[in-house]
Amino acid sequence: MIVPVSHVAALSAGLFALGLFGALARRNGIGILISIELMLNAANLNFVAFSRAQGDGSGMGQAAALFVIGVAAAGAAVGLALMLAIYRHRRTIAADEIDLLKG
Amino acid sequence: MSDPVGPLEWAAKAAFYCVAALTLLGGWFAVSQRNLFRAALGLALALFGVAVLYLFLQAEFLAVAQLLVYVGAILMLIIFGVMLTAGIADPAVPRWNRQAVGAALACGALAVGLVAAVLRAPWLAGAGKEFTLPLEALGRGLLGRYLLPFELLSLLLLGALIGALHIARKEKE
Amino acid sequence: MMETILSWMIFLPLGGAVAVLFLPKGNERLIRGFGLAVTLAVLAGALLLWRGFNPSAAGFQWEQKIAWIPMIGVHYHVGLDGLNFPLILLTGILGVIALLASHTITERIKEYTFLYLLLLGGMLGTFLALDLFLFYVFWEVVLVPMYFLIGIWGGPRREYAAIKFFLYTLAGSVLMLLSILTCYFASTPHTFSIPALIQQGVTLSGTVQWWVFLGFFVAFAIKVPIFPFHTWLPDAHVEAPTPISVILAGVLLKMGGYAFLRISFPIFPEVARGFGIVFAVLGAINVIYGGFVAMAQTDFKKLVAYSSVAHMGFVLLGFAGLTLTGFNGAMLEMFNHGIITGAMFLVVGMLYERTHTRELSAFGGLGAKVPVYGGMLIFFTLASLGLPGLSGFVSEFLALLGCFPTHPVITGISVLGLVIGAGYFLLLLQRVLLGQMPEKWAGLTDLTVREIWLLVPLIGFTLWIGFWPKVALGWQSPSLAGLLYRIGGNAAW
Amino acid sequence: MLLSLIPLLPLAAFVILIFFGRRLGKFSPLVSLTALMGSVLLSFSMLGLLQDARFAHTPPTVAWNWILFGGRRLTFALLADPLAVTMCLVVTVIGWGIMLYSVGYMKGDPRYSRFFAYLSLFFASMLTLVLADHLVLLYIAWEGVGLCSYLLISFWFEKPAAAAAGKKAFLTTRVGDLGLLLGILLLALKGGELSFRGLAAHPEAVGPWAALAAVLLFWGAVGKSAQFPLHVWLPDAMEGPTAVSALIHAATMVAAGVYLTARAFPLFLAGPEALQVVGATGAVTTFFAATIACTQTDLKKILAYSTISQLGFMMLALGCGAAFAGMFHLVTHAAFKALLFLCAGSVIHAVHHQDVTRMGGLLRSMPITGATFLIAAFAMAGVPPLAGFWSKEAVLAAAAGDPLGRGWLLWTAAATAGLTAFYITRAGILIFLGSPRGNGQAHESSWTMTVPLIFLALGAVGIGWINGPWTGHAFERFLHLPVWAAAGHGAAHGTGHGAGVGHGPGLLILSLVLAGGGIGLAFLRYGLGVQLLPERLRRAGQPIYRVIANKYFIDELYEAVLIRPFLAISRALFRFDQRGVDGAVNGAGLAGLWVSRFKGWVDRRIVDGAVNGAAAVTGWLGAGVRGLQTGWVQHYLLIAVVGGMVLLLLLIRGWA
Repeated sequence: MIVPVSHVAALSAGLFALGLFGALARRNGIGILISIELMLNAANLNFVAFSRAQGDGSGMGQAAALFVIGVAAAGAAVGLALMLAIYRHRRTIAADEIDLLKG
Repeated sequence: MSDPVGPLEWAAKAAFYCVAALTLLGGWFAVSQRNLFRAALGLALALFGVAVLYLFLQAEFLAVAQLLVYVGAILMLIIFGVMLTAGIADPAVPRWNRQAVGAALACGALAVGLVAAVLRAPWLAGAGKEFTLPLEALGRGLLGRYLLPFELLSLLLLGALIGALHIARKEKE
Repeated sequence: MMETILSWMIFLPLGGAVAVLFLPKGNERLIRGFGLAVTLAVLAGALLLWRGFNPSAAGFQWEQKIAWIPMIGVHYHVGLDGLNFPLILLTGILGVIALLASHTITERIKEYTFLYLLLLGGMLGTFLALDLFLFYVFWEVVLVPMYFLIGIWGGPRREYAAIKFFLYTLAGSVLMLLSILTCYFASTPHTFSIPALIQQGVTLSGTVQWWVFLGFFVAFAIKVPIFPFHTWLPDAHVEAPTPISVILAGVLLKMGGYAFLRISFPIFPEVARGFGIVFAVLGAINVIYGGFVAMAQTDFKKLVAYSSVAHMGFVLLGFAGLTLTGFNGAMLEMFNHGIITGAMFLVVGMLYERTHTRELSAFGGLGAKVPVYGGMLIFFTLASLGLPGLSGFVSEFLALLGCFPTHPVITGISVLGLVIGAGYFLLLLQRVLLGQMPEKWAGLTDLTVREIWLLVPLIGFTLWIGFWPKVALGWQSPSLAGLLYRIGGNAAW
Repeated sequence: MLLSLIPLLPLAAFVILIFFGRRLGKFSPLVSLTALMGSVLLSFSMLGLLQDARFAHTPPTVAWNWILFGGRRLTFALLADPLAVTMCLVVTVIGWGIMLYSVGYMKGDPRYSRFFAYLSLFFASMLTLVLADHLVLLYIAWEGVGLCSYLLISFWFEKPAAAAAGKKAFLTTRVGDLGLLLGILLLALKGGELSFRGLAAHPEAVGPWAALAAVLLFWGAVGKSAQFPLHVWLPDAMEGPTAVSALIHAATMVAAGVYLTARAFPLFLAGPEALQVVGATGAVTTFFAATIACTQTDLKKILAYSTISQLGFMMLALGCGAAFAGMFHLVTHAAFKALLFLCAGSVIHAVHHQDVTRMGGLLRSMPITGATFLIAAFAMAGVPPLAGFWSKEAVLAAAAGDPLGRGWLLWTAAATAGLTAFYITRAGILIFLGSPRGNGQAHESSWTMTVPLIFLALGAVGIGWINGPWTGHAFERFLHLPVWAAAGHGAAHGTGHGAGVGHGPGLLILSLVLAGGGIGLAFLRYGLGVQLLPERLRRAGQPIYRVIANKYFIDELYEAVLIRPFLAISRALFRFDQRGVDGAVNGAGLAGLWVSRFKGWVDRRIVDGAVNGAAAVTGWLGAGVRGLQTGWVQHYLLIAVVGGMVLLLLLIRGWA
C-alpha cells in the first residue's frame, strides 16, 4: 500500500463532502445528479482502499464497488428520465421550483 | 503490480497525492460550474482520477470497469440530459440555491470532522498482511458467493431501463 | 309443577308481556284476549294457592331458593305465608278486573297490555320475594311500567303526575337500598335473605339500627302513603286512567304496609316496639288530615284518593298497637281497602266515561236516571265509610280495638275520622245522586251488563268479609301471631 | 233456629225486592208484608215460649262465631228474653200496621218497590238490634238502622231538603255512634264482657270504668233517640214520607236508644253517676222539646218535638233507676205516637200541606182520621183510661221515688206532662175543630189507610191495661228482668211498687190535674180564642216566644260552631296540602333544577375549556411544524444531513 489507508479515507471523505455540498447547494436537478455520482465514487474508493488494506481475500470490497457502480448507473438513468419528464412538463428542472409536496 | 521500493516508492506516493488533488479539483468543478456542460467535464476529470487511484490500489479490473461504465455510460447520459434540458448556460440562472451557505458550512464541518476522525483513528494498518486480490478470485467470487447480488443487480438494471424508458417517453397526444 | 307455582306466578305475566310484543299490532281483539288469558292464569294460580294453603303451617310454603348471584350471596328466594297470601289473592283478583275495565283504553293497546303485564309480574314478585335484593329489584320493576301507564294514557297533567310519582318513590327506594346494604354488611355471614336476617338478627348498635329502620320507614311511608309523603297520591290517582288507578289504589299502596310487616318489624324488633307511638300519631294524622282534605275536594277522583290516605291511617293504627288484633285489623284493612277503593275507582271511571267530567258540582239527582249505578255507588260508598256489616267496618274496628290498649287517647281522636269519613262520603252521595238533575245528563245510560259483572265479585268479597270475617282472618292470623311472638308484641290481645 | 228467622225474613224480602222490585211493581208490598207477618207470628211464638217454665231462666238463643283468633273471641248471639220479645212485638206489630198504611200512602210513587225494599231492610236491622246479645252485633245493627233511616228520609231525593236532612240524620247519629264505639272499645279493654248476658252476670268486672263506659253507651243512645245535644236531626227527618216518620221516627228506631240503656242497665247500675247523667239529659230534653212543640205550626214538626219530649220522658224514668217504667212508656208511646203520625199523614195526604194554622174543621170531612187522632191525643195527654195515663203515671212515680232524691226531676216531668197535654190538644183543635180555614175539599183516605188507624187506636186505648192493677201488673212481672231488681241499692224500691196506683193517691190526682189543666187551657186558647195572658204580659213574652219558635236557634248554633269551622278547617288543610307539602316537593324539584343548571355552566366553562385549549395548542404546534414542509427536496436533504451529523456527534460524545 503505497499510501497509508487513512490518507485514502481522508481523500474519499473530502470527495464525499464536496458531493454532498453539491447535492445541497446546486439549483439544477442534473447538477444534483452529478454531485450524487461524486458521493458514490467516494464510497467506492473507500471500499477498494479497505479491501486492499486488510481484506480477507474474498474480494468483497471490489465486488461491492462493482455493485455500487451498477446501482449508480440504474440511478442515473432513472434520475435523468425523471429530469426529462419534469423539464418537458414544467419547462424547468430547478429543484426549488418543484415543490408540489409543500405542506 | 507489487509495491516499488526506495526512491521509486516516494515518486509513487507523490504521483498518488497528485492524482488525489486532481480528483478533488474535478469534484469541485463538477459541483461549482454554472455551466452544466463544464460541470459534466469536471465530473469526468474526477472519475478519471478515481480510476487511476484504483490502479494505485491494484484494483485493475475496477479501474477499467470505472472507465467503461462511469465515464463511458453514465457521463454520456448526463451530458445528453444536459443537452436535452435548455438553459444550461444561461447566466441569469443563479448557480446556488438559497441554502448554499448553510450547505457549505455543514459539508465543511462534515469534511473536517471526518478527515480528523479518519486520520486519528487507530487503523489496523498492517494488521493483516497486505495482499493483492487476483482477478480470477474476483470472478469466482462474483459467480460464487456474490451470485445473488449479481443476479439482483441485473434485474435492477432491467427495471431501471424500463422505468427510464417509460418516464422519458413522449406522451401520446 | 306445583312446587314451582310461585315462580310460575311471577314469570307468567313477565313472559306474557314479552310475548305480547310479538302479537300483530292491528289485531286488538287478540291482544286483549291474550292479556286476559295471562291475568286469568295468574288468578287461577292464586286460587290454586288458596286451595293448598295451610295457614297454620310454620315457615313458608312452596318455598324456592335458588342461588342467583352466589358471589354476594343473593338467592332467588320466594315463599308464601299468611302475610303475603291475602295480597297475592287481591292482586290476582284486581289484575283480572282492572284488565277487563281496560276496554275504555282505545289507543296503543299493545304497549298498554305489555306494560300492564309487566306491572302485574312486578307486583307479584314484590309480594313473594323473601330476599332483600330480589325484593328491591321487583320494587323498582313495578315503578317503570306504572310511570309509563300514567304518563301516556293519563289525564291532562299526566307528565307532572307520572314524574312526581316516579321520583318520589325512587327517592324512597334509594334510602331503602342504603338500609338493605347496611343489613347485608351487618349480618354474619353476609346475607340478603330475610328469614336468615330475622334468625340471626343484625349486629348493629342501637342508634344505627334506628337509622336503618328509618331508611326503610321513609321508603315504605312514601308507598303507604303516610302524611308528609302523600302528595303524590292525589295527582297520580287523578291523572292515571281508571284501570290503572284501580291497580294503584288496590295493590301498590299495600306494598308499603306489607313491607313493614315483612322487613321492618321482624328484623328490628326493639326499634319496632319503640316506633309504636310514631305509628299511632301518624295514623291519627292520616285519618283526620285525610278526612278533612277529602271534605274540601271538588274532584270526584281526588276525593276518593284522599279517602285512601284516611283508610291507610287505620292500617298504621293497626300497626301502632303491636297487638294481634291490631295487626289483623291492619292486614285485613289493606285487603278490604284494595277491594272497596278499587271498586270506587271503577265506579268513578264509569261515570267519567259517560260524562267526561269529574267535577262534583256538575252532577246531581242521578239516582233517578241511573238507578243501578246509583245502587252500586251507594253500596261502595257505605263500604268505604265503614258501615258495620260490610268489610270496611270489620278491619277498621279491629285496627281501633288493637290500638286502643296502648294508645287510648290517640285512638279516641282517630275515631273522629269515622264521622269525617261519613261526612265527606255522604256529601259525595248528596252531590252526585240526590237533589235536582241538570238536564244535560238527560241522555245518561245506566250500567251495561259487562260493568255490573265487573263489580259483582267485589260486592261479593265486601259482603263475605263483612259477615264472616273469620275465614279471611284465618289466613293471616297464625303468621301474624308468629311475627308478634318474634318481636315481643302482645299476641294475646 | 226459629229465632234467627225473625230478622232473616225481612232481609230475604229486601233481597227479593232489590233484585225483582221493578218486575213485581205493585205486588212488591205483598212480599214485605208476608215476610213481616212471619216475624210477627214468630215473635208471638217466642212470647209463648217465655211463658213456658222451661225457658224462664234460659231464654232461647242462637250463637255463631264472628271473629276467632288468638286471645279475641267474638261470638255473636241472638237472645229472646222478655225485654227483647217485648221490643220485637212492638216493632213487628206496629210496623206491620204502618206498612199496610204505606201501601196506600205511597201508591203511584215511581220507586214504589224500592220503598218497601228499604222498609224490609229496616225491619231486618231493627229486629237484629233488638235481639242482639252482643254489643258489636248491636253496633252493626245500630248503624244498619241508621242507614235505613238515611235512605228513607232522603227517599224523595229530588227535594234537596230531603237529601240534606238524610245526610244530617246519618251524621248526627254517627256522632252518637262514636260514643257507642268508644264504649265498646273501653269495655273490651277493661276486660268487661261484650255480651249482654255476660254483662248482666258480672257487671262489676269493668270496675271503676263502668260509669264512663255507661256514659259512652248512653252518648250513642242520645244520638239515636235524639236527646238534647243531638236532637237536631229528628225535626228535619220529617222530610221523609210520613209513613217513614211514623215507623222510624216515632215508634221503633228512636226507641232503640232507650232500649239500649235498658238492655245495658246493669252497667249503669254498676256506675251510679251514669244514671244521674241519663236522668238529667232526659229531664232537660223532655221539658225543652215540649216548650218548642207548643210553638210549632208545622204538624209533623209538632209531632217530632213531641217524640223528642216523650223520649226524654223515658230517659228520665231510666235515670231514676225505673227501667220498667221507661220501657212501659216506650211501648205505649210507640202505639199512640205512630197513630198520631199516621193520622197526620192521612190529613196531609188529603190537604197536601202541613201548616196547622191553615187547616180546620176537618173532623166533618175526615171522621175516622179525626176520631183516631183525638183518641191518640188524649192517650198521650194522659187521660185516665187510655194507655198514656198508665205509663206516664208510672214514670211520675219513678221520678217521685228518685233514689238520689232529685226533686226537680219530678217537677220537670209534671210540667212536661202538662205541656204535652196542651200542645197536642192545640194541634187537635186547630186541625179538626173550628171553622174550616183551608180550601175545604179534604176527603177521607182509602180503607188501606184508615184500617191501620183503627187498629192502632185500639192499641192506644188498650195497651195501658196490660199493666193495670186488675191484671196484677202482669206486664211488669213479665218484663221483670232479675238484673234490674238485683241492683240492690236505692233504685230497687223505685220500681218495686211505684208502678200503678199503689203509690198513694197524691200522684194519681197530680197526673189527672195536669192532663185536665193542659187540655182545658188549650181548649180555651184555641177553641174559644180567649187570650189567656193579659196584653202587656203577652207583648213582653213575644221575644221569648220567638226564641222558642226558632228552636232556641240550636240549628243555627251548630251551623256556626261546628259545621262552618269544620269546612273552613278542611279547606285550609287542603290549601296547606297543596301549597305546603306540595310546595316542599316542588321546591325540592326546583332546587334540583338549579343545581343541574349550575353544574351545566361549570361543565361548559371548565371542562370544555380544557379540551378546547388542548386542541388549540396542538393546532398551534402543527402550524409551527408545517413551516418545515417546504416541498423542496434539497431542504429535506439538508435537514437529514444536519440531523445525522448531530446524532453522530452525540454518539461520539458517548451520550447514547
